[in-house]
Amino acid sequence: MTAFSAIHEEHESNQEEFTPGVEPQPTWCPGCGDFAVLKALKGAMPAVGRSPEEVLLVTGIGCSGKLSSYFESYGYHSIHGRSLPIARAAKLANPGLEVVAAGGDGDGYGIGGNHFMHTARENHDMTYIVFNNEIFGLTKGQTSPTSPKGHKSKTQPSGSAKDPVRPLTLSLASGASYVARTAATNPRQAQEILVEAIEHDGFAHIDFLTQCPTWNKDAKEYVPYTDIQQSDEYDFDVTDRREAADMMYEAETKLHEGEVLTGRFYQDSDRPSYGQEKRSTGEMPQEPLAERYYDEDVEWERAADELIARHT
Amino acid sequence: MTAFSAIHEEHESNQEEFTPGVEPQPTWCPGCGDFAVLKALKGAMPAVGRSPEEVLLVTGIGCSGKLSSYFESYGYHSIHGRSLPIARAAKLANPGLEVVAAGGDGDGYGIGGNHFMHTARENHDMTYIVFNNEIFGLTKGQTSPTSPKGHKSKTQPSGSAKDPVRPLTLSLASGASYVARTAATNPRQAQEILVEAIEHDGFAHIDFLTQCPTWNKDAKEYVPYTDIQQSDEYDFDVTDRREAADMMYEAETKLHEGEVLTGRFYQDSDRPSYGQEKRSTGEMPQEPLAERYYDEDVEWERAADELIARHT
Amino acid sequence: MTQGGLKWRVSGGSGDGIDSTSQNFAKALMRAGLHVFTHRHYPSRIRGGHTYVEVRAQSTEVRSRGDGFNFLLALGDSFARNPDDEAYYGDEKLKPLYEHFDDLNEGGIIVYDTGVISEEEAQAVGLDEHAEENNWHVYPIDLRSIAREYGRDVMRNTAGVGVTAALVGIDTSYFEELIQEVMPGEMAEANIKTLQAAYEHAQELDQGHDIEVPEGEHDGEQALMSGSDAIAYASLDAGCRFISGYPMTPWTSAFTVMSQHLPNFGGISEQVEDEIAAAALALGASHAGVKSMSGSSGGGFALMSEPLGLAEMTETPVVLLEAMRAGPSTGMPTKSEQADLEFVLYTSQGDSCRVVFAPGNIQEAYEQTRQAFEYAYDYHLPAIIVYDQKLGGEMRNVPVDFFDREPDPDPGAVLTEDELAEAAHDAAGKFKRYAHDAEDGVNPRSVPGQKGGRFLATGNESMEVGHIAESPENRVIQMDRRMEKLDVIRADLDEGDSSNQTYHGPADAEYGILTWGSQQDTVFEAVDRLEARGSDVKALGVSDLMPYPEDEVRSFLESVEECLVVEMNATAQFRGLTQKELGQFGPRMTSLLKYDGEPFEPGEIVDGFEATIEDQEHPGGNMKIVPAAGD
Amino acid sequence: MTQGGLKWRVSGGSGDGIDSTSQNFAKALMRAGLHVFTHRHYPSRIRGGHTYVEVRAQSTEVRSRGDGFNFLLALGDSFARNPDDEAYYGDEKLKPLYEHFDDLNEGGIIVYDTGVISEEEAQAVGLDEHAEENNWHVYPIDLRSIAREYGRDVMRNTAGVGVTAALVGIDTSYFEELIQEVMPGEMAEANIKTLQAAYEHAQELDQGHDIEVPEGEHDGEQALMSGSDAIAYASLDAGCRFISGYPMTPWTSAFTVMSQHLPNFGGISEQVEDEIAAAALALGASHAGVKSMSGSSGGGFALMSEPLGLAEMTETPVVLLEAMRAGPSTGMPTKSEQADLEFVLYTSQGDSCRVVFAPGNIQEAYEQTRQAFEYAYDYHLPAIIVYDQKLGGEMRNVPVDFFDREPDPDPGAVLTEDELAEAAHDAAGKFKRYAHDAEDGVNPRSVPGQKGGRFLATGNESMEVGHIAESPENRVIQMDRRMEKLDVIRADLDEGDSSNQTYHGPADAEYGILTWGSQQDTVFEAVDRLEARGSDVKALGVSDLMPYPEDEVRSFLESVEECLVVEMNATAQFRGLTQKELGQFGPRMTSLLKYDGEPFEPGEIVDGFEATIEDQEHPGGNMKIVPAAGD
Ligand SMILES: Cc1ncc(C[n+]2csc(CCOP(=O)(O)OP(=O)(O)O)c2C)c(N)n1
Ligand SMILES: Cc1ncc(C[n+]2csc(CCOP(=O)(O)OP(=O)(O)O)c2C)c(N)n1
Ligand code: SF4
Ligand code: SF4
Ligand SMILES: [Mg+2]
Ligand SMILES: [Mg+2]
Repeated sequence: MTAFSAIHEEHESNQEEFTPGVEPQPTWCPGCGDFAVLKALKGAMPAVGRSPEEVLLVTGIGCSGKLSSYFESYGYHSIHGRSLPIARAAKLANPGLEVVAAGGDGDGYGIGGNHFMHTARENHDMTYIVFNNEIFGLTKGQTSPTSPKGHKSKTQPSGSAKDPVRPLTLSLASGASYVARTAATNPRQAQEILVEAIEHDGFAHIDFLTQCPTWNKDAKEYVPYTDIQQSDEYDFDVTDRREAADMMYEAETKLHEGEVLTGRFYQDSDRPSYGQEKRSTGEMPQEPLAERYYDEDVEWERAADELIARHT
Repeated sequence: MTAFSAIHEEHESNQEEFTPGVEPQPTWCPGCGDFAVLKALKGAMPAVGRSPEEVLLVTGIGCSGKLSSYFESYGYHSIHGRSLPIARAAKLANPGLEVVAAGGDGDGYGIGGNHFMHTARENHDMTYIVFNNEIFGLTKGQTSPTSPKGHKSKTQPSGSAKDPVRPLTLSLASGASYVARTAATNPRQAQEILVEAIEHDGFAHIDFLTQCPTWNKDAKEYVPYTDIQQSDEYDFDVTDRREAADMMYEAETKLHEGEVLTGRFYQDSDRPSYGQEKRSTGEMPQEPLAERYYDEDVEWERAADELIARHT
Repeated sequence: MTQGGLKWRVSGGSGDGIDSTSQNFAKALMRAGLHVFTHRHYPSRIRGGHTYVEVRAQSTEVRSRGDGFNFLLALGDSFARNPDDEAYYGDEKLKPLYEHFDDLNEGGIIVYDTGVISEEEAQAVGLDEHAEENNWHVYPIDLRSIAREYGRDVMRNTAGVGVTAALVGIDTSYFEELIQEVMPGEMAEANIKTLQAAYEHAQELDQGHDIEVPEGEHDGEQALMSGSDAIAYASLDAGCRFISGYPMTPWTSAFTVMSQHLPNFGGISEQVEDEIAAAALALGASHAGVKSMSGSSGGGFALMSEPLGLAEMTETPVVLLEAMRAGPSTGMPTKSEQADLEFVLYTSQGDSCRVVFAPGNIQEAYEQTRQAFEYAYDYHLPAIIVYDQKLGGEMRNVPVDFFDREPDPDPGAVLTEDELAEAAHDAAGKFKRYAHDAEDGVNPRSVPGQKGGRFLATGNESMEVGHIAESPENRVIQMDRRMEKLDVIRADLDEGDSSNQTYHGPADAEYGILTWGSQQDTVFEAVDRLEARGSDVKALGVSDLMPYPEDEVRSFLESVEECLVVEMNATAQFRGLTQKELGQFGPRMTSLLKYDGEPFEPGEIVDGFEATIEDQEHPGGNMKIVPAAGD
Repeated sequence: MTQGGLKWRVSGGSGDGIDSTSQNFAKALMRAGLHVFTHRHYPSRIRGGHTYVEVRAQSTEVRSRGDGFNFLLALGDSFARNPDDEAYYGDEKLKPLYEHFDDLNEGGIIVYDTGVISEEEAQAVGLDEHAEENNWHVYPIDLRSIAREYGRDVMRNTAGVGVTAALVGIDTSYFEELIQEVMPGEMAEANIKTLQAAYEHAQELDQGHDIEVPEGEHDGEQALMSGSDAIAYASLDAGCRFISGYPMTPWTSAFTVMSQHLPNFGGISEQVEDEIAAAALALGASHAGVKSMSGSSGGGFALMSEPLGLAEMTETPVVLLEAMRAGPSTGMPTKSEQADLEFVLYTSQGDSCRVVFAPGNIQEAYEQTRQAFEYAYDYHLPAIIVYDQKLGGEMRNVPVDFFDREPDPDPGAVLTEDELAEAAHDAAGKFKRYAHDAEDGVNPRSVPGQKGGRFLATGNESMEVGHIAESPENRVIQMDRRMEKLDVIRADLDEGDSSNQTYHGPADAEYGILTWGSQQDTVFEAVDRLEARGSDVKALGVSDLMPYPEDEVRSFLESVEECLVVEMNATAQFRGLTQKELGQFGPRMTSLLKYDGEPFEPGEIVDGFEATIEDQEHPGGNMKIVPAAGD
């Protein structure tokens, strides 16, 4: 008996289920890359056999953060930069949930950078999608941590003096066990990568290049992409950390030169997820913690029995 | 004429000058590695020709943060994890200052991780010393982000389930242009590295291994160190990003296996510092901004003259 | 001419150029000699969302957006999508028309663009019935065709302005002049042609309304300013040359103005990784001798809590802006509210030692921002300007000569190296930056790089040279010294020629209205109306929140029988603060609250006053009344 | 026997085992039938710093540490270094002796270890003069030699306990028993030998003092508990199975207890990267169905401001602890203060909607922590326990059967899948988690993974199913609904059998003392003394801070002529809150404040009362008096 019968139920789900029936119209601008993320996620969930009520989608604040408004599932539209700590705790509380976190490049690599680093390090079993449009969309077009050097904006009128963040390199250095980049212009690949990421047992990070036609017309993500797995030019072992690091560095550098390299950059399927680690040290119960509150058979431990004796 | 005559004044300074004359006794425990950082810094400053009043030492909170109490200079003992943003702004305000930031592994890689990443990315011209004792010292011995996996503490009674942060790798991935590791057990090297770091024009990060005999008796930093520049076993080009990355990864991995590799890991002398970048785009005045307030000849711009016309 | 002058609202999709159109419209009327006031509605979406701007214009000073409006230029939303998906939000395209039916005054005018909204569509949303019921004068005009004929489709907003000019009698020359100033030649020409064609078209129409723009004349040249502009310009004039921030609505406006101009003023602007860093950088730059500021809104300011406390303890001067929006949490990010009062006063652990001002209008925003820098740098504490979406975004005409001020290069209580040589040091030559016996609680500080000024700034309690200390005796002396600064500042504020509190209405009135911050001028307009109707009432708009103007408010409350406290939040925070500070008068105060995201209209305050103080029934609308305490 | 029982202070270097020694000492006395109370002094350093612990023991309930102490066991600091460097801090080694001269009562006892502090050194710091002046009885004893003879040097603390037992008449069997329980055989043996040898040595001495431990007997078995223990155990009993945190003094104590035991209670503890994450994790786990908590102190709690507001808006239940220490900023991190009251009530943007309790003693800490979980989970809001260094760290005996409670597995207002099937959904099957017409303002929630429960939780204002909304009408309904919960909780608290407010003294007394949180029992002890001296006074200790117990406090204030408000901060925050909430009574209240890092002693309150209410002169000491408002 489970109190959460949506979880792991036999169920043929389909894309429509993940579209809100009575929905708010997406308020994204026409041509916004964010639509592509929504579509890819709607396609990926049925492909991995999950139904809306076993998915928890936690988003940050930004145009990207509105994803949870337009995707039908349990949703938590949180605060700027904090989707990861909320999401990872939900996963610890109920490992049966399919937990996805999502937000923008400002949200994830700017204000939320520390959580990104530490969540990757801990290898929580979840998927993290960063809508990388190299701009602050929702606040109307300021320089973001991924904006290329020299990028002009209202707050950086003479052009940014900062080298952009290297999200893939940083992800690997932090400890993510699955790292990929895809692009809104590449819907088929995007959905495939999302499927892999969701199925991956560990922290899967997807840097999702999304164009922002409203504030970042010149961004290089508009140009055609190259799939590094498909291209003959790039031959590297996605499970080899060093080769992956080189490939990432190259992709990050080339992005601002106008060449968009996408695909899988790193995958380590052997590293145990944080939940596994914690269960193995006895720091986490074997059964989903959330179930405990609905299980009449649980004997609730009492301080009086377990702990008072040491004070007498 | 300068209002800050301590800066760049001809001056033969010496180690004693950096020792508070009427000082609070260091409250560090006997045998604490923090004493070695203090000593190395006291040695390095005269070596680079700086006097106490042109140095601004900004520290975080921790046993390490007390450094500014025992080092004689201008000091700012700030809050936990925030030494970097305070320090880098002071450098922008008055580039003539020698700005050093310092704090613990919790301070710098835990709560302050995001500032570390972004300060490195921006390549501010300053020195950042992290006292890495793999423990929270001041709060009495909890697991820190550099504590090895399996490390037991009061808050992690069954042993940490987390892989530790890789501070060198992260530093490089973020964009630091000088990265070194030294150890309290290696005072000569420590001072040399500090001298180089201070002289480096850009963000210089030193992971300083400091033992904490009170809370972290088993830490591997006690074992003898190897200087990678001295050892025949390690031959790599410290200016080559890839080779540096490999060397760092190896040093980080070996540390928890009991082999302490120290020395210079990366140096990029060509990358312009943030100040240089900002001055080149015209986003920062050529003269130290702080001088302006003491210069009677400055014509102060008025909104009435420059900006009101656009509103009429 | 109807009593309120022109209250013109232009509505359309947020990509339809509403902003520039309305701004030029307001500027033209200002140049024509009128007093103007704008109000902008911000939808929380980027583009394609329905939005509007109001411009109120009259021959005398305008204090608020007024009640409702009397002229609607409905452009329709030409960016609306998914016309089928009406279920949730209704038809986006038509919203710029029908969503405004509720607030358009009796006898008002509607012009709508039949090039976007067909007459059938307009009927379908009930235009006819509403028009009849409210005696509206409706002019369906194909603005798009006019625009297309003389320029391009997008110039239909210009066509709308032309029609407006014809209908309410504005000389088009002001618009033409402005068009020429802001646009390149060819585009300007096309726009002017469109304007004129539309003007002529509308002149031909059968006009049945009685709304007309009045004549006006200004004493001197006027500038059209927003609160955010005023705050930014005051900061520049106050000698601020460093700002650090992270974007957040509505604080972004002031931050953007500063960022755009600081380099030309020889200063530095930094957009950083988060608001904790933003505040910390401002402290770092200030510590190193530069007059510095930062700021944010709501959640961003929450992240500044810890560095704010550090500024208090280390006595690092800094000016912070807090631009309120409707909370809690993300709330309604583009809506107005005054619910961050207690948050701004008390956030950060320990007893607060900060200066907090809430300016009542654009001029006060300028004055008090300058004061904030003075107090911050003279007394070494954080000074906060708390304002809101309303004050930051609304524009009014301000005489240009108001801004003709001396800039302030004074770094405040700072010593020169010569003075440092004479100052108190400990036995080893460390400067007593935190000496116990400071006059007025402030020790002039040294700045890193100065000879003879070495000290330690620390967030811990500290001794005179800055070393960490826990002795109870030292603690009490240092706490008392720091807190004394607030008493001295209060005395200084009380002694000045002019008070930051603003009075309105007859001094001997029987009843009072108390308010704070951005609602002030709206309350004053309400007081005028109440007086005109025979009520005996006066008002006080409070700006000083910390240190609180105890004497002034006490005198005001003592002088009235009963007092209505007007504020935009749900828990009567300012009334609570007043009760806290005065320890009495609860039974004399009744609260009129609003927290639906929209500022008060003067008519609502009139109704609220009548419903409570004059004991009539509930005023209706989204207001809440909290009766007097202790009753 | 002197009136106050035994007030024993053991002082030494913080590596000298003071902690375990004093804890065993207290436990032994408790087992012997006495009531005990401990107070620990924390220097802000790790080791080698001078520190002390006090144990007060008497036959009746002990309410506070009392005034001063009557027995000093000065071990001397055997970890002291740099004996030459006396300039700043004096001689560390001798501080455990001479720093205690000020507070040792007339007629008190001093035992010092001549193995560390020579008799010459003791003379040099003035022991003789002080002893003579104060009629102290001094026993210089070479504890180190005794320890060395029967065990090892470090057992000199055990020797000190043996001497104490002999001097004040405690049966050593209680100590022996404890030693055997906590130490392995050989070490226990050596300690017991040392204890006995020291005991015998002291029995031989010529004893001139009149301090003796009284007889006592408990009704039932007692447990020696700290406030932090009580809070942690209450959380476990309340069904909390998730904690996330980041260390910070003094919150770390409760966090550590939880972390050590949660795995054995089937739960999860997470030490994370910072306090923003800590709070966010607690929300995530709670949203997913687990009763969760987090917490911090001062600056760490400041970082929780933004997630705290998110909990209010999304109505995510969570319990947060805030363990106060002396601020602002890092302040005096190991010292007590009550200056975070306003901070905790109001931090985070927008109107506050949270429950805040400040327990008055260890039992209340247990009770109110359980209540916090109940209200948080029944009403879907954050509930905060605000306490301090004092309450968290002090230990008292509590009857074991006090803890004999049922655990609470109830997840609060949550629906089962069966109930969800019947619940309100929108047309597309989304659950109306935020329905407008909720009873008491609360909609029972669904939990992710449940069938039929899909909804969106958002920090934006939202519609019934959670979609972001900005309509003014929806806004007002949702705000009113959320705020209603506080009214309902207040009513619920008022209706209960027992109040969280604690009364002491005769109901019809002429004067009152009002206090809050951890000062309560000290105030009660002062009231007893005042009564004994003939004053007509009663006291009220307030725990409910939000929603505020308006009726109770109003009645109390109405019932007295004048009232002293006692609290540990510089700006009279609780008195301000009371004035804010009641809007009157300012003229009836006088504040007695202390903010030097040390809690009030009962004698100080007696003096303060006499100096103010009974109009005598200033009480002296580090206290501040703020006269009544409106006077
Ligand atoms: C603490 C905080 N700071 C700032 C903001 C304002 N804000 C909202 S979204 C955003 C950045 C948006 O950029 P990004 O994360 O890249 O998302 P995008 O809109 O581009 O998808 C900012 C700064 C906020 N909501 N909270
Ligand atoms: C915001 C905040 N959180 C927590 C603390 C408590 N705290 C002080 S120092 C410290 C960690 C110390 O570890 P580390 O940074 O490694 O420094 P060390 O003492 O080891 O030198 C913590 C958690 C604090 N002062 N501020
Ligand atoms: S502003 Fe940019 S990112 Fe945001 S919705 Fe529009 S196009 Fe997309
Ligand atoms: S606790 Fe550890 S880090 Fe801190 S002073 Fe002692 S030895 Fe050094
Ligand atoms: Mg973005
Ligand atoms: Mg450390």
